[in-house]
Amino acid sequence: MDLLEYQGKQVFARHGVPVPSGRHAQTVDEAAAAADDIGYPSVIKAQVQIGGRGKAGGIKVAGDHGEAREHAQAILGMDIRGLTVHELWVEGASQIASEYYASVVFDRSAKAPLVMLSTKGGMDIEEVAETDPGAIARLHVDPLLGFQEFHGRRLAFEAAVDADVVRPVGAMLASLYEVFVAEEATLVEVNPLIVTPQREVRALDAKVTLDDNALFRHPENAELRDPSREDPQERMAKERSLTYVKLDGNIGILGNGAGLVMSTLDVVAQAGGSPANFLDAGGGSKAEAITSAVEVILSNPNVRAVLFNIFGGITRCDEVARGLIEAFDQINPTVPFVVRLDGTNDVDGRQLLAEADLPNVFTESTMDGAAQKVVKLAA
Amino acid sequence: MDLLEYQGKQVFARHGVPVPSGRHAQTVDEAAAAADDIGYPSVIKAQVQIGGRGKAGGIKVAGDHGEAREHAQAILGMDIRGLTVHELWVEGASQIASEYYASVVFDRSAKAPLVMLSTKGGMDIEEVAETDPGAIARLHVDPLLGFQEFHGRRLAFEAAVDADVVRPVGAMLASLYEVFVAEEATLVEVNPLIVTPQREVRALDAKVTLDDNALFRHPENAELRDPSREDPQERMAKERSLTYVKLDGNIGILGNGAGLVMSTLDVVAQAGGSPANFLDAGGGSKAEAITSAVEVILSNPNVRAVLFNIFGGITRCDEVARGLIEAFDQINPTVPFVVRLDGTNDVDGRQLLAEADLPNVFTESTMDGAAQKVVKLAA
Amino acid sequence: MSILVDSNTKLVVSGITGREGTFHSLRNRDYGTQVVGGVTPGKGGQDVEGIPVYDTFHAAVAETGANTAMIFVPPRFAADSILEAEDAGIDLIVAITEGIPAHDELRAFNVIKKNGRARLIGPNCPGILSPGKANVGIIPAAFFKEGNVGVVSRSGTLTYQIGNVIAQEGFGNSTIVGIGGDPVPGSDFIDIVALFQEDPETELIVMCGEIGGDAEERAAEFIASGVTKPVVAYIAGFTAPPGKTMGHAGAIVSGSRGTAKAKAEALESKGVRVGRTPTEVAELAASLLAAAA
Amino acid sequence: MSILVDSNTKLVVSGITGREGTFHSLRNRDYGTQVVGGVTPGKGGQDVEGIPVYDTFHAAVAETGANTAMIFVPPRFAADSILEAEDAGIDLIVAITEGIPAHDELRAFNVIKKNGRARLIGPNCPGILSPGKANVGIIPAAFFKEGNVGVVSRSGTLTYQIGNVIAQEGFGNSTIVGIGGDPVPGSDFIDIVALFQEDPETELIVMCGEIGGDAEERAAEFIASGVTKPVVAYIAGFTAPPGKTMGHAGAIVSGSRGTAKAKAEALESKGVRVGRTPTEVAELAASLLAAAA
Repeated sequence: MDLLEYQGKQVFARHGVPVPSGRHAQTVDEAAAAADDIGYPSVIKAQVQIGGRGKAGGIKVAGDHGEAREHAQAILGMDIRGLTVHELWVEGASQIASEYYASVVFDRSAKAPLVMLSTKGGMDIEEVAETDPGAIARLHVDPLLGFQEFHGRRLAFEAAVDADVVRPVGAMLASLYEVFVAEEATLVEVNPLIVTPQREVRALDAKVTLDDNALFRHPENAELRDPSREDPQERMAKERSLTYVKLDGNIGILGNGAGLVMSTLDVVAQAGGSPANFLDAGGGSKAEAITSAVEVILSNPNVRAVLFNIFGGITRCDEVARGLIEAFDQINPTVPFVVRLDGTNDVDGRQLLAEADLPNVFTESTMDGAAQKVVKLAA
Repeated sequence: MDLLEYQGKQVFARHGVPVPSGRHAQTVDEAAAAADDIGYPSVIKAQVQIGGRGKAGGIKVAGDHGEAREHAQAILGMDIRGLTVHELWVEGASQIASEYYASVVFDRSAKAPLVMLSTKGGMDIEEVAETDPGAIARLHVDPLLGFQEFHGRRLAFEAAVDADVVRPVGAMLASLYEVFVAEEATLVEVNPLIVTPQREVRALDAKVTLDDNALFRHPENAELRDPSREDPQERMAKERSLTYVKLDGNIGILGNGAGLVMSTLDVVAQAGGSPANFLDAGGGSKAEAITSAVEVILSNPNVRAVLFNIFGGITRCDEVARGLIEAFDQINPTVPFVVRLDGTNDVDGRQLLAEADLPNVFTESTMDGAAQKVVKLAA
Repeated sequence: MSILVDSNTKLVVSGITGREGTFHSLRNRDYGTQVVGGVTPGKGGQDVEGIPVYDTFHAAVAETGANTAMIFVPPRFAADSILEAEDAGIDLIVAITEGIPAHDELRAFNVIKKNGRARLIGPNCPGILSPGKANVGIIPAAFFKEGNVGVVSRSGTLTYQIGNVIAQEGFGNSTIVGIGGDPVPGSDFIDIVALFQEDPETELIVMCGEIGGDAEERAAEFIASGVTKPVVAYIAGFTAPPGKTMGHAGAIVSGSRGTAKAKAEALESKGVRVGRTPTEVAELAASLLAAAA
Repeated sequence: MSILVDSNTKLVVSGITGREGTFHSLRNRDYGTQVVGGVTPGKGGQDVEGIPVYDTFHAAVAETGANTAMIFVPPRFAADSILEAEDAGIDLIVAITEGIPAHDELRAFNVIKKNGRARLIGPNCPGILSPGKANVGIIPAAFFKEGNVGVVSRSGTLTYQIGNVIAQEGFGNSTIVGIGGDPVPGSDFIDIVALFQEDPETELIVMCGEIGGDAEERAAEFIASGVTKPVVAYIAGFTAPPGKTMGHAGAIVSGSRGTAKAKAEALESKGVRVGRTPTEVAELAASLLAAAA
């Protein structure tokens, strides 16, 4: 789960990471009132989880009440790279002497947290990593030992931050690591981490990704929402405990097993089609789960044909067939279905489908054949 | 630093270890008021850090206000194995279905925390360990991993606690381990850990030893006091940052280096004497530290002779001599001193002493000779 | 021969008394695996159709001499169960559970690495099948027979799909290892490919990867550095958009890292044949084996 | 020959810019030890009478090839400094600092053990002296000369006392190792006795113990199990009352454990000669050496 900037800053504050004080706002009135309280100049910031907010006009400094209203008005409802701004964060404008970059990421290769620090703050760090890799100090932390004070010093000296802020920058890295561990994040990033002319160190932005699998231990985080990211199909799938990802195409896909579904998307694309979703019905799916999944797939108005690709292991093909029949009974779909059933109880499953004689349902015996068929039907 | 029961229970409560609710009292009125609030039956418990309080009459159950007053009156001021009771803890009487024993100790051999659990609660655990070692389940915890849930289960099953309390007992062990780590204790012991007839698990006693060296990180613990343990000489030495332990004898001892001082005590004892204290003036002591140490030693009225045993390494014997001369100047002691100066600048030191010609100060060239001399003088 | 599990495997199942745990334990036993016990705290002394249940792994190991553990408990308890198995001296731990918190996996992985006693397969994996010898996990054994193709995969069903086509071509498997789809798998492609390289029965290795991380790229380096047996690979997720988790917690393209294209290219640059579809992988494997025969 | 420190020792001192740090670093250099650098965060680029100062151990090691670290920083920073030295690849870490929190020591010890790269001596120790070769720490070198007696001790001054008597009898030392008086010493008697046993120069070992813990008892077992060189021991603290810390954090009789009597008996039962006074220990050592000569 990606947190919005203001959510991330609230998490930071809980762990002692210094952040500018600010307030959350959802309307122009709220934003202007917040700015009045905080004092001017204030910054009005669009709360969408995507890079380039500033360039897109989603971050503006207000010098007085009128400007605060004006900016809030302009930013609320704005579309930034496909995301609609529903929320604002209003904070006191910070004076900036230096901009750094700091992050803690879950390094899968090293199987350890990786802490990074750079004095090239305020820029796209992937770009820095490519053009000037020496500008990023990196350090893996032994997760059994945790972040030690010397780690902070070492990074600060290696990144060559200003000598007078080695200690507070090291302390901020320690706090960011604490956020990473205590909140079970997979990414904690501050860009820019600023030094003010008064030589105070602050997180001016906050990017936090939490581990969905750990949210049960963090009920306060589980409640956080990002309205700009909420997709009706994905929400519906989530409520039904289905693993669903919405895509741009027009061919609905259902399979069992994440790898097989990904592979199905690929094979459909190779056949010239464009998948509308990823949907893993999971191992051992029962008929109801299949019915429910069909509803989710068809709730996307772009879908013009659906492909079922099932290789039954734990999943029984007859259960899948029953679920599909039930779905037709309930929903009466108008788009064609291509069904490939293989593996456990495949004969029974195909038999059930044949007997049900559902309108516009085509069975295929191979994955490749099924993909070609569904692409034709969606064309 | 050994905490009193009530201090330990307050620490426990901070970390979620279930304890009976209670109140601290220093007078009969306070104790009776506490018992009135808590309700009857209440238990009035002498707060001294020593075993056998119950047998000595320091723990009594009060059925009503009158009894609460009566018991508080009896216990306050009581002498329990040499300690005077200044404080009481009043808590609601617990009903007891089972008594267990639980502890986390700093195991120096294994260099790891050792967690122990036994169903032989309420008894002297050293005795249990000797007579029935199989009755104690033991488990070393890897300090880099910490206490895991399976550790708790394993101990509970191995100790064979009642099946219905395996989970809460395991949880209590986890909380005790948390106390051990978070408060930097070297000992956390609960004896008895009780199970009530309602199958609740509680710490009925609390024995916590904190690491003095870590108190700077725990200012709230550093303020805790045990008035029954406060010795005027030890407090005086502490204020002067001297390492001093009061003993029962009549020969004051000063040396440099803990090992050498311990050895000096032994050699004095072998010579038939009885040391009045351990005092390590430390490495590199300056004259003022020596003067200060002499004051502490002589503030113990039992002292009849004093032995200085200095082997100068970093410590310079001339500085020691100067300190002693200064002490004579300031205090004018009436007891004899035996001084053995060896090592760095020993010639200078002995020369200084000879020139000062202090009354009743005898120099010796060997440790053994010095011990024999001081024993004779104290006799 | 085979790797990891065989007729010497003595399996203890954590979570054996749960619905899924019972089902698959019995299925593994029916296949011929020695299922010597189960662990469910508080149910020690009971049995599951003759399989004795213990309160702790330590008791199970002491009583049965188990050398292999299968973890079937819910995600919240899984890392604890893995660490318990490790502490009890189990050699091979196969964690089926999906949805374990990433930091739990990180801890479990690093403790196992530090102590250097046990090998962990998974979590979020279908387990290990050595056809004709032992099945530890949920791989449907019916599709596979004994043979000389070693399979290692981040995905379950996709493996069955590929394995099935290979079987239809007339070939069988030495061992099929699901290493799982999580960000911190206990064992990586490299670990398993190294075992197949040493296994006399295995003549060809099929590696089934997917988007996310760089395990495939590292495996490509490893293969180039000394794997002499032919390796055929498949990578799923060419069409996966960045930033979206594709079912497996580990299957996510982060920024420009972890794409299927980069993985396929890394493997091909080291001489590994990469099939474009599961069918093509199976055909490639079959033709290489037929040529060698 | 000698153990741990010699002419190949390249020493970096953490806390070199502090009063004590400077004093002893220069003293060690005067003795002949190669003091190649110091570490004080924020003072990188400065020097202490020609000894270059670095911000981190990593920089110091990279620039100087240091293999030995001496820790002289205050207790609050000491464990961090030890771990930094370890992380930087230092082989031998000598921690002089007294008063380090016990849990910090526990962590440092266990990390060093886990990684298996470095050896820690101390904390709360006087350091290591190999007479005529190198002095790392605060042992006053003037009392000691080269020879064949290895000394290992939990106590500083007591060691000088004993060493001095031995020197007066005409014998010198291979190496004198102070392992320190804390509850969790980085190296124990066993570790050092094992090194002396292998050291060709050392012909007799003097072991100087005290109350608290069971390091002496474990050493007795170890000596019985294969130390062929004569060992003479001393134990301080026969008159120490239980429950009182006698100066050293580790010197405390807990309940009935850790008494001097038990330690002396354990050693004597394994054939180790135990002297009753420092003088007696020195005489025992001298007579054994004279007999062997």
